[in-house]
Amino acid sequence: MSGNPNSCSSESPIPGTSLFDGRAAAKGYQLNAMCFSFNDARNRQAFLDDETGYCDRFALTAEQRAAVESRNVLGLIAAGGNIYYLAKLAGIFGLNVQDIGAQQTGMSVEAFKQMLLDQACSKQQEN
Amino acid sequence: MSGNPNSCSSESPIPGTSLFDGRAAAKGYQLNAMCFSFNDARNRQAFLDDETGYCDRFALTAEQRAAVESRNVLGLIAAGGNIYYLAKLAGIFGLNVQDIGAQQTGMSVEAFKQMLLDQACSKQQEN
Amino acid sequence: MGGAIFRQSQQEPYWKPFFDGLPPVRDWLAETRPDVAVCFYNDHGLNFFLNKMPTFAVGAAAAYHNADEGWGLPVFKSFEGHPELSWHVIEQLVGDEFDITTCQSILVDHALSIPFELAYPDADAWPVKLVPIAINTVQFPLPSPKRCLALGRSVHRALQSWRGDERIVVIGTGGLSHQLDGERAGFINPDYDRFCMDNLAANPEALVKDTARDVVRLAGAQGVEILNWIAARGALGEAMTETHRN
Amino acid sequence: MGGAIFRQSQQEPYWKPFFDGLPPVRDWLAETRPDVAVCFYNDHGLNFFLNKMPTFAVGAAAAYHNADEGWGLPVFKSFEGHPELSWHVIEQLVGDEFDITTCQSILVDHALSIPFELAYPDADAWPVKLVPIAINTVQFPLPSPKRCLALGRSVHRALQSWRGDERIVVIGTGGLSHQLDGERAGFINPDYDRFCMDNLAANPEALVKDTARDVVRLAGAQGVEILNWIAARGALGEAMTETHRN
Ligand SMILES: [Fe+3]
Ligand SMILES: [Fe+3]
Repeated sequence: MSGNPNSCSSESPIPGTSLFDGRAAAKGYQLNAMCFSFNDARNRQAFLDDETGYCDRFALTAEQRAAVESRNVLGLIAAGGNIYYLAKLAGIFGLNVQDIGAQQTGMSVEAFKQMLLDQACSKQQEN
Repeated sequence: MSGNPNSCSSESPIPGTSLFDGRAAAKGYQLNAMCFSFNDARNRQAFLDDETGYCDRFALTAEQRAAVESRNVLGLIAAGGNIYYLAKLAGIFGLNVQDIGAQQTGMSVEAFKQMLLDQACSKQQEN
Repeated sequence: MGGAIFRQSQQEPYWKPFFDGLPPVRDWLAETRPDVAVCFYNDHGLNFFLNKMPTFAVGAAAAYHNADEGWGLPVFKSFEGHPELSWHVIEQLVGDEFDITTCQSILVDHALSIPFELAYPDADAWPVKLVPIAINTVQFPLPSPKRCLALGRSVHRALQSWRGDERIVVIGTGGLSHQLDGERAGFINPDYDRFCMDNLAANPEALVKDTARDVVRLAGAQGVEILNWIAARGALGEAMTETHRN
Repeated sequence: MGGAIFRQSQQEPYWKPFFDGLPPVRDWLAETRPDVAVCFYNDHGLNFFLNKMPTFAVGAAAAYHNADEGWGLPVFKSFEGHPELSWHVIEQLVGDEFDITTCQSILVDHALSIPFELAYPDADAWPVKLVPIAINTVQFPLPSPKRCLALGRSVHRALQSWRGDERIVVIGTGGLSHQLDGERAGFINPDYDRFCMDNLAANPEALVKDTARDVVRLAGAQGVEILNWIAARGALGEAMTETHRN
């Protein structure tokens, strides 16, 4: 992006960001398949009724199981979860966008919300 | 195709051939959906057990129903059927490739087979 | 043919001022009264899964329904389709060597529906028919911004050669810079957003020098939803006037 | 990397002499012992339906299974996949602006399986891993022959840059001229078939001057399966020697 001062066109890692590529997609297939199933309310209920049994059905790996059990979003991503599908699992856990943002950044929810507002305000001022 | 004597690059109709295009795909969607369901043996049995009820389930049009009832392949194609999916319905009716070829061309099965052999032999001779 | 591009990000509290920007969009729609909406969006795990993940998917259905997405949203109103226009667009795209997936049945998600809710807040039924075009923003490799602009331009050619007299509106959906996942969750980049807004109308070429990966770096992991806007911009053709920005 | 292209049409009685042509293919495979097969084919209504019909689909699964296709065929053996190579091919294709659908789960049909049955008649398990690439021959608009050749050439670039030391065979499947449906059912065109066989190896450009519609006219409605061969030819690169024809 030539017009932007932040431009940095390279293949170097992007801090705090893991791209969901083929490697992640292969690793996370079963986890994401389970999350995709949660579009159906009956499946959400089946998961709530018997979390372990439901994970068995989708043959989750040990790493994926541990991340599900601990409700750990970074762990779910490391295990191949994709945020568009994980959002449905987070919904079951009662976690909204701010909650998962706070969890991943290690902030309190209040601090995370304030961080969002600060960025937005700095944007408003500059406009 | 410049190298071929039969070449005729035009948009004119192709004799005895209907392209399965968007118009046909839209028209035939329910019929093809029913045929696609026949990949599952239970659905084939359900159709055999109650043909009318099974057609109801897929909301076939009157034209599609009539073509199914009469086992008429040209009628099924005119009603939007696609041969890759219709093949599964033909299988239920016990019709093989030669049978449906004969039916569509108005030949006896024997005559149709002979026509295929004649074409193949003329090819072998030329080779 | 007119153009309306707007965004959907009301879940983030810092976008509250955004809602004040809607009345001009509504006024513009009330004035131009489009009959059909060609809408570029990305599916959020409702219709497409990783078993069959298209780079570009074009809807060709008679109707489009929303459905339960798993995290408590209401189910939004259905859309009437415009299969003839969809197939006309599909013929152009494949003729122009875009290897699209055609969808005669497709559930459309909140990301497509909410912009219509915002634009037509009092509608009992949507006043426009829909031609939805989905872009993969979920799984790398994503199509490049350049490819998405080209996709949109091919759609523009299709709209230009369409013989119907419907008024057609082109809609882009999705957020600008934002990121939900990873240690960088909460990241936004107002500089990049402004760069996009400054160039999208008059100089979209400036936005397509970046790779999709560059866009993630600059705009956040979900900032790649800008691909929808870029494609929508392409579908508006060369000449375009910005009538409203918020 | 070698190339083997062969056809599957044993349902038609006039193809009996064809089976005599298989031993040289088997000998060639026994000699070159490929580890991976990149196979271009078209799905016959087993895996893809009109709800989501991709122009080009690339498999990226760890395993590929056949299944009941509804008309009495045996269920064929499963294949082991090569996901790393699949994703390498996918990265190249999207980078080269092919808008493929990626499939992490995909049933492969008889049209893909039977050539392997013919090539490896005594195998208890396939001696090759599979990277399947499906081309839409079902629903117009089809990709043009020119686009399919370009697709294959992009796959070739991927195979060239692959760092593994596997021997990779490229396989095209499907019939040459034939037609199952319509009043013209039973149509074949030996002249066109000979034209294809004469040009596929040395001058594939000759085959891609036709539109997909031209191919239907010349080769019959299902003769468009030649698109698989054209793509496979592209995947073999520029230099190629024909070692066997039947
Ligand atoms: Fe989004
Ligand atoms: Fe075939």
